[in-house]
Amino acid sequence: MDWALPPNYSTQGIVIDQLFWIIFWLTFAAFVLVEGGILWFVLKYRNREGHTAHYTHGSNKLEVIWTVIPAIVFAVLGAYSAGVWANIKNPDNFPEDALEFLVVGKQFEWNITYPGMDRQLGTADDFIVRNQFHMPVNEPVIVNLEAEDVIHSFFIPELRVKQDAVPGMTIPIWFDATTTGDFEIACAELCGLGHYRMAASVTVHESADFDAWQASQATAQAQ
Amino acid sequence: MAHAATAGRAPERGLDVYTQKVGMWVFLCSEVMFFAGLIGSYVVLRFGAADVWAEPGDVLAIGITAVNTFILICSSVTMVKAFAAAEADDQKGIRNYLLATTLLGALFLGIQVYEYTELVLHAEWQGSHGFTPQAGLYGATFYTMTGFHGFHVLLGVVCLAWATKRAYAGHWGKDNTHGIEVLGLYWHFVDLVWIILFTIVYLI
Amino acid sequence: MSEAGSHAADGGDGHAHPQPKYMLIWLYLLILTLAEVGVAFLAIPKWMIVTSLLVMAVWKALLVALYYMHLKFEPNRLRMVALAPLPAVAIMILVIMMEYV
Amino acid sequence: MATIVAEATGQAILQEEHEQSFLRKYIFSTDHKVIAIQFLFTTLFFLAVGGFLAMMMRYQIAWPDQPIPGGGIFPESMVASGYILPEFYNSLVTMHGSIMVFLAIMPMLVGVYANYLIPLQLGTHDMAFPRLNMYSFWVMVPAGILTLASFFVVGGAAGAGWTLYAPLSARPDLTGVALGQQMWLVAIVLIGLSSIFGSLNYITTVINMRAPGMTWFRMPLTIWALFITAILGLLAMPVLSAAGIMLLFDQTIGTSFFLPEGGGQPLLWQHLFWFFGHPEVYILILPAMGFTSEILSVGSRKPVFGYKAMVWAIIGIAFLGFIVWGHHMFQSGMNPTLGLTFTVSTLFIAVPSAIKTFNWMGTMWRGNLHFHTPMLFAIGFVAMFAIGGLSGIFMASTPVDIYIHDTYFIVAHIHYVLFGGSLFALFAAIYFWFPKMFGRMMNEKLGKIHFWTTMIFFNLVFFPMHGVGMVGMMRRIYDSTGYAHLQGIGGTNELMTWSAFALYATGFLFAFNFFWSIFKGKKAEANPWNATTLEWQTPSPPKHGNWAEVPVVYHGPHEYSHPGVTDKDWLAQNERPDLPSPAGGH
Repeated sequence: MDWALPPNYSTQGIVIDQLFWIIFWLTFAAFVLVEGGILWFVLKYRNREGHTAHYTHGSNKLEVIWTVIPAIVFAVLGAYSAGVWANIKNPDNFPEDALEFLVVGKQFEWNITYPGMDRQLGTADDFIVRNQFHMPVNEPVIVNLEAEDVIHSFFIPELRVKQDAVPGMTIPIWFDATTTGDFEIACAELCGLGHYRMAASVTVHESADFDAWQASQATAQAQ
Repeated sequence: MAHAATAGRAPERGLDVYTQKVGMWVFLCSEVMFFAGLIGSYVVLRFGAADVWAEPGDVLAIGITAVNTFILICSSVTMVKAFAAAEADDQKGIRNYLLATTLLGALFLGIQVYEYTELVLHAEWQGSHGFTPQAGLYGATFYTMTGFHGFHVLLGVVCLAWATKRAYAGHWGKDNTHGIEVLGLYWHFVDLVWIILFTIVYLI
Repeated sequence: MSEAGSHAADGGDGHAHPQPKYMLIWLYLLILTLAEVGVAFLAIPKWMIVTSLLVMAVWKALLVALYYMHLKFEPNRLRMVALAPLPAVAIMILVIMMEYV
Repeated sequence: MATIVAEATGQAILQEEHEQSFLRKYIFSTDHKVIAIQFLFTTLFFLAVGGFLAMMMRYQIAWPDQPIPGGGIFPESMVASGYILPEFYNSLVTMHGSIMVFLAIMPMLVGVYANYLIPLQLGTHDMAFPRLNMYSFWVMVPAGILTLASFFVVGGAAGAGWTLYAPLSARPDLTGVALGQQMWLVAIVLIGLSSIFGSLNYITTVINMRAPGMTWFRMPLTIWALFITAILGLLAMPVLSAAGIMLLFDQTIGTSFFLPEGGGQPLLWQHLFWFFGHPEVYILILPAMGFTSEILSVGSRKPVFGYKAMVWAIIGIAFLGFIVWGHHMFQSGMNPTLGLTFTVSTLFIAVPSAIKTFNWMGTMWRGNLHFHTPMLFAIGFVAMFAIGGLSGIFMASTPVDIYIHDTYFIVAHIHYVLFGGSLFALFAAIYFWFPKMFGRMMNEKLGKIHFWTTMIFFNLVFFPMHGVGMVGMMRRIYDSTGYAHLQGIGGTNELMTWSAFALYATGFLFAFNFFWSIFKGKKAEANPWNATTLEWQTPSPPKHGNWAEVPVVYHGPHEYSHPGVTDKDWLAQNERPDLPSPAGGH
């Protein structure tokens, strides 16, 4: 049994995982406090000979304490999350000169438009490959997500990427990969009967290898 | 009166308003949310795609719907007059004003049906003949909003017809005004929704 | 239960509220409707038309609610019930419109 | 004067009972207690149906490569040569969610208990609008029939998820489901109508028909919770109805509200759905919180700790509940700036839930705890709801949500809240109010076995889901074996499925206890739990009209172990006018 986050290979993922574990330990402490408290009370205050209940309607001091402490914790957590979120998803904070791709989801495949050797989308040397996403390592990429028919969700677990692709919208996201290797794109939003098999491969190359791969694809498609 | 020494036996004050009226207002709250769903969608869709809406008067006929607005406003005034008559125990007034309200409501519906027929059969929109619910967002939102309003008018007319029938049986009077007031609240609400719809659908 | 009885049990309605001048309100509504139709075709910038139309529509709606629906003469507690959904409506529409900002 | 009228009414209603035909008395009854029991039987049936759908899903998830035993009894359009088809699996996912939310949990919380308890706990004869109350049940019946029938029409039942995201739900050509989806939408509009009728009744009754002396801050917390829930339902359900009607038009008459080809906005559906959907989440949990507060107080023989804080927490949740819906849409393509706003509001809505949890613990603290079955389930609720609440914090933090959104982590969270939360509290409520409803006690021994087995198997089913969610298993997938990153979770999935079967089996234990006790259970006294609220101060079951004489209330709702009472450890709301007692918390 393997109940862990998969290994992370992206810079965004470092912060996401960090935040995950911060919340994990916070909630674990609260979990122990609450469940332990319940167990303790259940044992200590169980009905038995000669035991009576203490008559009280509560304590305003305690109410204030357990309102204010969670509120502060949540405020700090919210502020921290907001900053991380803006760095990841707000297009104003996207890296400049990132390599751009167009990914179009349709039932039940991902069509990836590559920028070609000129690193520009919308030019003559663009080419489309079905269900294979290749990207260079250690370089931010921007994926413009679109969908043809229904809503899909572009999910790469090891790169901590997830974003819905919505028909009628183009949604840009950015991410990077810090290692070369093979990963998977999965669809995370129910999109019909083939939802479970709407997978595509991700291949992360060294920069030079990526260029070579693009060149080989371009020639292959030209023929 | 065993407990006469305690704070009396009347139920808690609540709103100081009789239960049927509270119930109607609570119901109207849910109606507000229903129309908010429809009108809100219209506002959002129109805001997001400004170019698929016609200028006022191009497709929808303003003149006839302005007359219809006038009819509905008149029916509101006859409705309050019926309530005033009930409070004054004026049986003739109750009968006449309720009947007038029913007929004005029915007239509104008749004109709306005529308007729909004209639109579907004769209007020109985006180069095609006939303006139908399938005519893009414009047609879809128009027919949905005005259609559900019309459905509410229809329900109101049915209830008004029933109230009028009871008026002829002498049911309403100084001691029995609640039914008319509560029905009136619904009717004015329907009028109020039309005031909003007329402005944002036909004139903007 | 007799209707008279129900009155007493419900704590009464306080029939004393004044009868507003219904016909005067009707005249207001009529004039505002005509003004609306007129404004819609004025040759002024669209935003001015839209703003003035919305103002007039809200004005008319308020007249109906306050006088015909008697909110002006009701206790505050009932007015609270009547106004309860409006914040929800405002939040819903404004937030969804944020999608286009 | 008012007194005389009220008493006359009571007697008139009592007499009326003997003059009614069977049909008026048990089928088309306007008595809130009969309607509540009608809702109870109906919703228990749908709970069993919804659970059965889940069992089929669990089988498919654990053993995707094996034919399902007994699959032959299903039509070929659902199970072909023994294998569940992917499109049928989508219907299972969709209908499990829809049935559990709309036909089981929600009507069980409000249809059953708001109906049963509001007039009884407030000391009134019936609802404000008894006939409307009857309609609210009879409008739900066709909705239930449509929902069940939709499995057997061409194309099968709706398969776009219970959230019905357009365009998948709006375009039959992409799912093969046309009629089934439309029947679902008609059913949802009917359920909306039923819920609005109910809410309207509950709100009006609470506002205007409380017994003398029953001031706002003497209302039991159950009533507070049900009252606020009714407000949420009243304001949220119509928006779903409006959205559902627009979706129905997209499906049937060719409009394009949510279809981008015609200029529509798929995200508009999500906004409208979740504008309803998040208040709905609180509709599903607030009444459960109310039951728990009350039962914990009864079982601990102590007043509810921080009564007023509990009330304000409920009200706070209701207000905030309308401004957090966007947290379901963080990854939906929504404007990222909205994401920020919704993160903050979402984290703040956790505060009142934390307050409530601590107050429940405060209620048990220094109490005199009696572990009868309702008390066990109420404690179970607090323990499980805490886990569900804590796992929610992961999703509220937007960056973490990027990874866990649409994974089984979410499924774990929602089941800890809905099953560990709402359903545990409902079991507590059923055991607790059963004697009042049927005049007999449920069997304690079976009840305790039911509690412990439910507790164990529930956690074995749903706790590991956090794990598979962390691994990255997506929601609603028919077969996870094709993915490299999901290779290690097969064993966990099998464990969860076996536990799910066991959990479902405990349901039959409960059903047996329930039906057996109706006929053979020990006769119940008027007040078997020595509780203080008004419903226990009238016979079990109460007569038509509830009271020959309307009770007068002198005390707050949860006065246990009051030092001024020496002969017993509880003080009913309508006794001892001479004793001073605080209205709520200090």
